[in-house]
Amino acid sequence: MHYALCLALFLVGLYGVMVKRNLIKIVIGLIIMESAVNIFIVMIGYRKDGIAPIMSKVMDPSVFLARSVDPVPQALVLTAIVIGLGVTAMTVAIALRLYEKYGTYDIKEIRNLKG
Amino acid sequence: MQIIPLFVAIPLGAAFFIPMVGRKNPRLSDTLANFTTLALFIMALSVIGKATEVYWMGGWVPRLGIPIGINLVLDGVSIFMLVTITLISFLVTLYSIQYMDKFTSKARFYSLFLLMVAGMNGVALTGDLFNLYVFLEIASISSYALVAFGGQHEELEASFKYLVLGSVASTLILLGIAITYAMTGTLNMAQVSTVIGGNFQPIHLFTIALFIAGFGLKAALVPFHAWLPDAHPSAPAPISAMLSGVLIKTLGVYALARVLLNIFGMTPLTSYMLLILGTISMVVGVLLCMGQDDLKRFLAYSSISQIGYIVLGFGLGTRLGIAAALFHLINHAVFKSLLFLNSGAVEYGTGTRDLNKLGGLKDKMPVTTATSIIGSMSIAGIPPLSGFWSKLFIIIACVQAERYGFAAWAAGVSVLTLAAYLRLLRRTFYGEPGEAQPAAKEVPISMKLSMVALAALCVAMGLLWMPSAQRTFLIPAARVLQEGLTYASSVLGM
Amino acid sequence: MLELMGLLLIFMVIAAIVAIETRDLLAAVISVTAVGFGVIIGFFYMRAPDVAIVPIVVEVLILVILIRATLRVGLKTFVGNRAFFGMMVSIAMLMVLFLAAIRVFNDLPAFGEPIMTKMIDAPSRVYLANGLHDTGAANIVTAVLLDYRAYDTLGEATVLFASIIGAITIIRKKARKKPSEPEVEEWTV
Amino acid sequence: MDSVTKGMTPIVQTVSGWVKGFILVFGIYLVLYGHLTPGGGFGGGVVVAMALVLLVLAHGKEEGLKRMPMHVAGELDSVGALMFLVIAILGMFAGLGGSFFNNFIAKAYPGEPYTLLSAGTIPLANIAIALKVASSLFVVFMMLVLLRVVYTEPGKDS
Repeated sequence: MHYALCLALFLVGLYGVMVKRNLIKIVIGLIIMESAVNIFIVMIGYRKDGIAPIMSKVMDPSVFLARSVDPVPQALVLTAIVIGLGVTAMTVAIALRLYEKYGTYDIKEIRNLKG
Repeated sequence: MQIIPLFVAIPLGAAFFIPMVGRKNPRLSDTLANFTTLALFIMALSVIGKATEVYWMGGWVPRLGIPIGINLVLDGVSIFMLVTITLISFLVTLYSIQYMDKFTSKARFYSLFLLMVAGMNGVALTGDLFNLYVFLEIASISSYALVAFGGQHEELEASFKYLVLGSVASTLILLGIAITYAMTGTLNMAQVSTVIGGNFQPIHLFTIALFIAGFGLKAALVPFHAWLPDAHPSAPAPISAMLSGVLIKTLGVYALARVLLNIFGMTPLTSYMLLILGTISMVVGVLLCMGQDDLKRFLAYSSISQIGYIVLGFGLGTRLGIAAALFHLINHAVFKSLLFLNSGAVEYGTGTRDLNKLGGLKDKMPVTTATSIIGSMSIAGIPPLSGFWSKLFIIIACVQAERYGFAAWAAGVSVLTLAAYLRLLRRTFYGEPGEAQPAAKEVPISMKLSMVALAALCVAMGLLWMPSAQRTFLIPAARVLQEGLTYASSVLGM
Repeated sequence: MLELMGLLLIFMVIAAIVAIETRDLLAAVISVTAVGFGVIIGFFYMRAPDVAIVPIVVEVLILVILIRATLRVGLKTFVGNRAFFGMMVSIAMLMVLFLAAIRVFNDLPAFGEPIMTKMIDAPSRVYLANGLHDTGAANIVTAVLLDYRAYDTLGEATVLFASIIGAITIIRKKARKKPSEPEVEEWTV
Repeated sequence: MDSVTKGMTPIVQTVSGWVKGFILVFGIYLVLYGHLTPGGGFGGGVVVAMALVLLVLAHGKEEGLKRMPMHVAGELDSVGALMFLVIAILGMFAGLGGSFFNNFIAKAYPGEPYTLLSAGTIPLANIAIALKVASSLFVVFMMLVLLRVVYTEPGKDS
């Protein structure tokens, strides 16, 4: 159920990328796809009634092992977020330059190349 | 072996360093970049023939058989890919010294270029799924920027298209990796492979489909090829050579082969899927390439077709098929980068790459003409050039695996390729002098050097199929992929 | 309490649909930020405080960038979709993907029971049990990020570096020159 | 957009002057104690970058660029990345059997847990990453947000 909703979010983003004609909408679609994957990754590491994977002096290590959520997905998602930021920055840079050249964000008017 | 991480660390260090010093001193960045790629090439040559070696990052060796760190695996295929990547990147940086004088910000060009090389080396070496994704993104992001390097209308447009499709591909791959982690609890390729153990549930097929779509987009296999004919021609010529020559192969074909063959294990279904995808790419690519008027678009479509051959060879799954596919991979890297560098030389000498305006260049540009003929004949499969041997062995492998239909397609496409390239040569170098012919001039020395070196390799590469070279270079690589699931035990040492 | 997470996801899907379908620019950009903040709330809910700090700032930055990218050029509304036929094909494809995925997602471990609780030799268990002793970092996420999997983090820093250099390169005003001209170095801002 | 080049009203400028110090200190705290509490190089780095962004927004582009010129930010970006790489490479030389990203300090001198110096190279790596992330985000902000986008007519293309 939860995973299916996550996938729905992913597909909404993919729909935006595939169908929309506006460059900014395509960027928005990409951001939504990335958000969906990020939350999916953290969800697969979540443990019901878990605690954050940070040790403290008062905690018994075995209790910590039995209750903490999975730390690996959290490390992965941090990497994925920064990668997503890099991709977004670059996409917007190209979109801005395209605007300078064509005076529009509409992909139909930009289409010079045959594809 | 301490040399293994240096394949990534050296280009990264150079890429971080060059923008700091190259700003004031452009010639220093030329020297540094060429020295770096040359060093990498020598390092890659020095590891040929070594036995499989696993390097655990940070000294985190497996504890009680559980891989807790990230590992780099230097096995036959990795060595093969490293040699291909570093060879082409060295010759391309040599070519760039004078070609890139047409553009500003040369230091940043080299920085992005070396980041791309570091990313590809990282992909070739890694033994960890998420790490594969990270280095794939390094290589992809720098290639998006390099495609837009010229800053003109078409470059930006092609780069945007490439970026959007490339990001969709990366996200699909990341989703596939996340599902794999959710099912197996680990990211280490060897451990994933042992946990799955060839025991497929529907969700594994779904994951495989995600990986095929993602890596297929990166490799520009036919239903996913829309970005390639825009992106590869728009980039500066050295970058086109890198993209068509090695990038699509490392990020697409190699990564796909690793994931499908070494992690999930080849099944009849995946094998058939690869065969079909390969054949469609082969046929559609060559048909589309015949109608092109732009020299570089022609070459780009032809790349799709040749990638089809490689995927077809992998799809067969036999030792001969995989070895022939790898052989074709390195051959294609050499002659396609040669042809793209030639197209850059034509553009440099005449200022256009429109085939309707070219023609009769053979007297004005003798070196470019001679090297182009060698490259074209090699890709078209004329004996005794390298392309002939690799195509021949792919066809033989098809016959041996009793896939006669695919063998016929491969042979037919190779005839069409020959026709297309003969026409290309006539329209560019022979025939009536075009309107761009009078002003044409031969290119400077560094560009000539790198084209001649690649042409010589085209001739010499056929020797790789000689028994002794085959034993040390091709067969170990093919064995790793063909013996699929033994990868896990050789990495984890069980 | 898992229902809360479900509600949050439903909210995010709705916000995403609004972001994609609305014709008003500002509404679209704000809705996509709402999706982003949904992700952040999800991170806090799922005990990932480490991860939640970075996207707060990243979301704000993306919001500002997008608003500038569009308002700056005085463009307030969007025009429609690609051709009708292509749109229908895309929707059909996505529906097939969705139905296939729903079928196979039953194989995943249930939400709230990560695989490491069942897999006895999952690396995560090693990190949780020995992380403090091995690395000296009490924050196990940092231990994974900067010690066990530090190589990934190097890659991540490199991605950021590549995208910055790439964006600077793309933004520069003058890209071509004659081979004989000397190198010009400019920062566009 | 006048406010971008000239800055905002004196009220905003005064308040942001007080606040930015706190933000900066908070960012540095996140970086240094990243191995003990939530935070770390990335979280801390973005917070430090936001302090700089606040400066630019309140006092205007000119003032901001005077404090932190673009080419300096670009060079700090490279320095941060190089520092991280050097920390990784130093691990290869530390003693016998060293390897890339070896946490050589923590292995040679294990510190008292839950203190600043407990985690060897991790705080150093956090500092390098924070430097890199802060300067990167500052460059992105200046470039994409303050860039003047003007549509050039066809034919006048440079």
